[in-house]
Amino acid sequence: MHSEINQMSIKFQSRSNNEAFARQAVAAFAAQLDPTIEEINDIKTAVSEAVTNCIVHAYRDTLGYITVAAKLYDDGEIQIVVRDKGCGIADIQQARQPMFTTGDAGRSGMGFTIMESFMDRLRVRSREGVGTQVTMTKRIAARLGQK
Amino acid sequence: MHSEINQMSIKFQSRSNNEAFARQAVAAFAAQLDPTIEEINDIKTAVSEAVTNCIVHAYRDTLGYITVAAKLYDDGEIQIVVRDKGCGIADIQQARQPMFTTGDAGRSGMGFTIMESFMDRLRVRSREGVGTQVTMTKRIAARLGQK
Amino acid sequence: MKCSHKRENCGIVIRFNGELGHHEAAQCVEYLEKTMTLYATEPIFLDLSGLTFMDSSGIAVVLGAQRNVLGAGQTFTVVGTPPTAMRIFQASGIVRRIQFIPELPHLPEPEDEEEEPCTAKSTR
Amino acid sequence: MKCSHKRENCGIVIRFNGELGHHEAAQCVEYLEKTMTLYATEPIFLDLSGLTFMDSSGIAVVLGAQRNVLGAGQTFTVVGTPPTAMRIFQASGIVRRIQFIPELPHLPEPEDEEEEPCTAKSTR
Ligand SMILES: Nc1ncnc2c1ncn2[C@@H]1O[C@H](COP(=O)(O)OP(=O)(O)O)[C@@H](O)[C@H]1O
Ligand SMILES: Nc1ncnc2c1ncn2[C@@H]1O[C@H](COP(=O)(O)OP(=O)(O)O)[C@@H](O)[C@H]1O
Repeated sequence: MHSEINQMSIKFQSRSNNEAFARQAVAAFAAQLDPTIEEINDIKTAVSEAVTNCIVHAYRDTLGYITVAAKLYDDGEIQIVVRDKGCGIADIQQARQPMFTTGDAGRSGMGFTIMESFMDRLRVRSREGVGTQVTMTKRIAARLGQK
Repeated sequence: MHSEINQMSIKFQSRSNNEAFARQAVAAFAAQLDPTIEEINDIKTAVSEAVTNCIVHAYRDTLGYITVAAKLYDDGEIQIVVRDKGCGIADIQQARQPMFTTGDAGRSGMGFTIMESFMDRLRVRSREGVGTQVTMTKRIAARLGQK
Repeated sequence: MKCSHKRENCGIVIRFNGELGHHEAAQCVEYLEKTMTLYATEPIFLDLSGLTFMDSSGIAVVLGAQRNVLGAGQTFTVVGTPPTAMRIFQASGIVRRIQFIPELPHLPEPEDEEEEPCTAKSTR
Repeated sequence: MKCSHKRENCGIVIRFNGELGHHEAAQCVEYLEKTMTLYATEPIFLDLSGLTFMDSSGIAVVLGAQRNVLGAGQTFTVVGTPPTAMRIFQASGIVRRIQFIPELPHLPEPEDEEEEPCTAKSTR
């Protein structure tokens, strides 16, 4: 089975002090799947990477809105979609390479690589001048004593 | 001065297991004002009351959407708006009386009273059959060492 | 939210750990009723010191427990209520009808039979 | 995020406490640079055991610190990296260029001058 059991979305401005809010909000929602601390950390990290990308790259010199939507499924899967209406990505394949970055010295080019390795699946859709949508899913293993 | 410095909104279904998500998300956002633990508890409590009301009263036998929007101001104020499109409140003055409830034995009729006493201001707007909007504000005192 | 209970010198101590809002209230009510029925003649203490959050849903939980009291030695006392939760109980006025104490009564070991005021009524 | 530093037997230990994401990174970079300049001839340890969260922003922070090394006895070592953060460092490959150790080296008190391998180079 793979039916949706819950969903939420959050919307906020591309200010860097909202990164902590975004990852904590998603973590609070994901807690419904009774994840381990490690699984929660993985999710927070992936969300942080995706949201930071919107702030640093998509809206580099401007202020825009970011939405993060999450859905929970009855098989323990969480799907997270991070969306911006920023500059977009010209070459997605290149952008997803480890170490590739168009950012400054503070960026390592490892964001997409981390999202990929901390989540089960990563899909990136983008159009230059329109925006970017990053979809990540992760299956939380059922644990003994799970309600 | 009283200028807005940040804002966010969250939207979720009227399921009771989203109450914890809602209050934790608002708490994570309010943390930007560097509140004390007590102030954060006050905010979580007030949000919990307002969100529970949407779940138990507004959408009593149905599933609907709840939005919680928050704004931060440069004088340390946080404004929280909780909105539903549920049944609405016929007599707001009566509803705000301590101990007044149309709920079951699990409800004490103290929700609005708690919101009022834990926040600085409470405004309730409602139309039967259209929905209810609860606006609460609280000023977080500047503390020594605040950034 | 985790509910648990344990026999102490003073009676049966029920503990709630975690967040107690509307979502968790039903589970708490059920646990209290089950446990109070099981120990129908013993003093019952509800230890709230492990609560990290509570809203007005806690009022009905505590009131319901008070209504569960089955007579014959059973008493109901709330222990270790955190400050924010205490303000909620105070606003509701139930602090006038239910006993709230900061800590479990420190009773001597069960061997010292002379001084057991707290469990006195529960011997049968 | 709180940055602090302290002199220990093995050198200067800089500690980061809290969450380290992009928002906090600039503050960390600045603190590292300032502190490493202040103690230009001493071994520098960056203690990450107090991090409750870190994302890829931590990579550039650590790489930048490594570039700060001023020579003459100054070395840079990362200590106590939490598991999730370690996986990020590993993915980035910088574990091959920077020393990561689980704990601060346990050195004898400064009096025992014979055995101080860690601070040996920093005496001048
Ligand atoms: N939301 C986005 N909008 C526009 N460009 C993006 C976005 N996310 C990623 N990119 C592009 O992809 C590159 C690689 O991203 P990433 O792997 O996360 O590393 P980093 O953020 O460290 O640069 C970025 O440098 C940027 O050019
Ligand atoms: N969002 C809402 N939609 C419809 N009715 C509401 C809503 N919020 C409150 N009410 C009404 O106001 C009454 C008092 O609410 P409150 O003081 O929060 O106490 P309680 O939730 O315990 O009943 C409720 O019993 C209900 O009739």
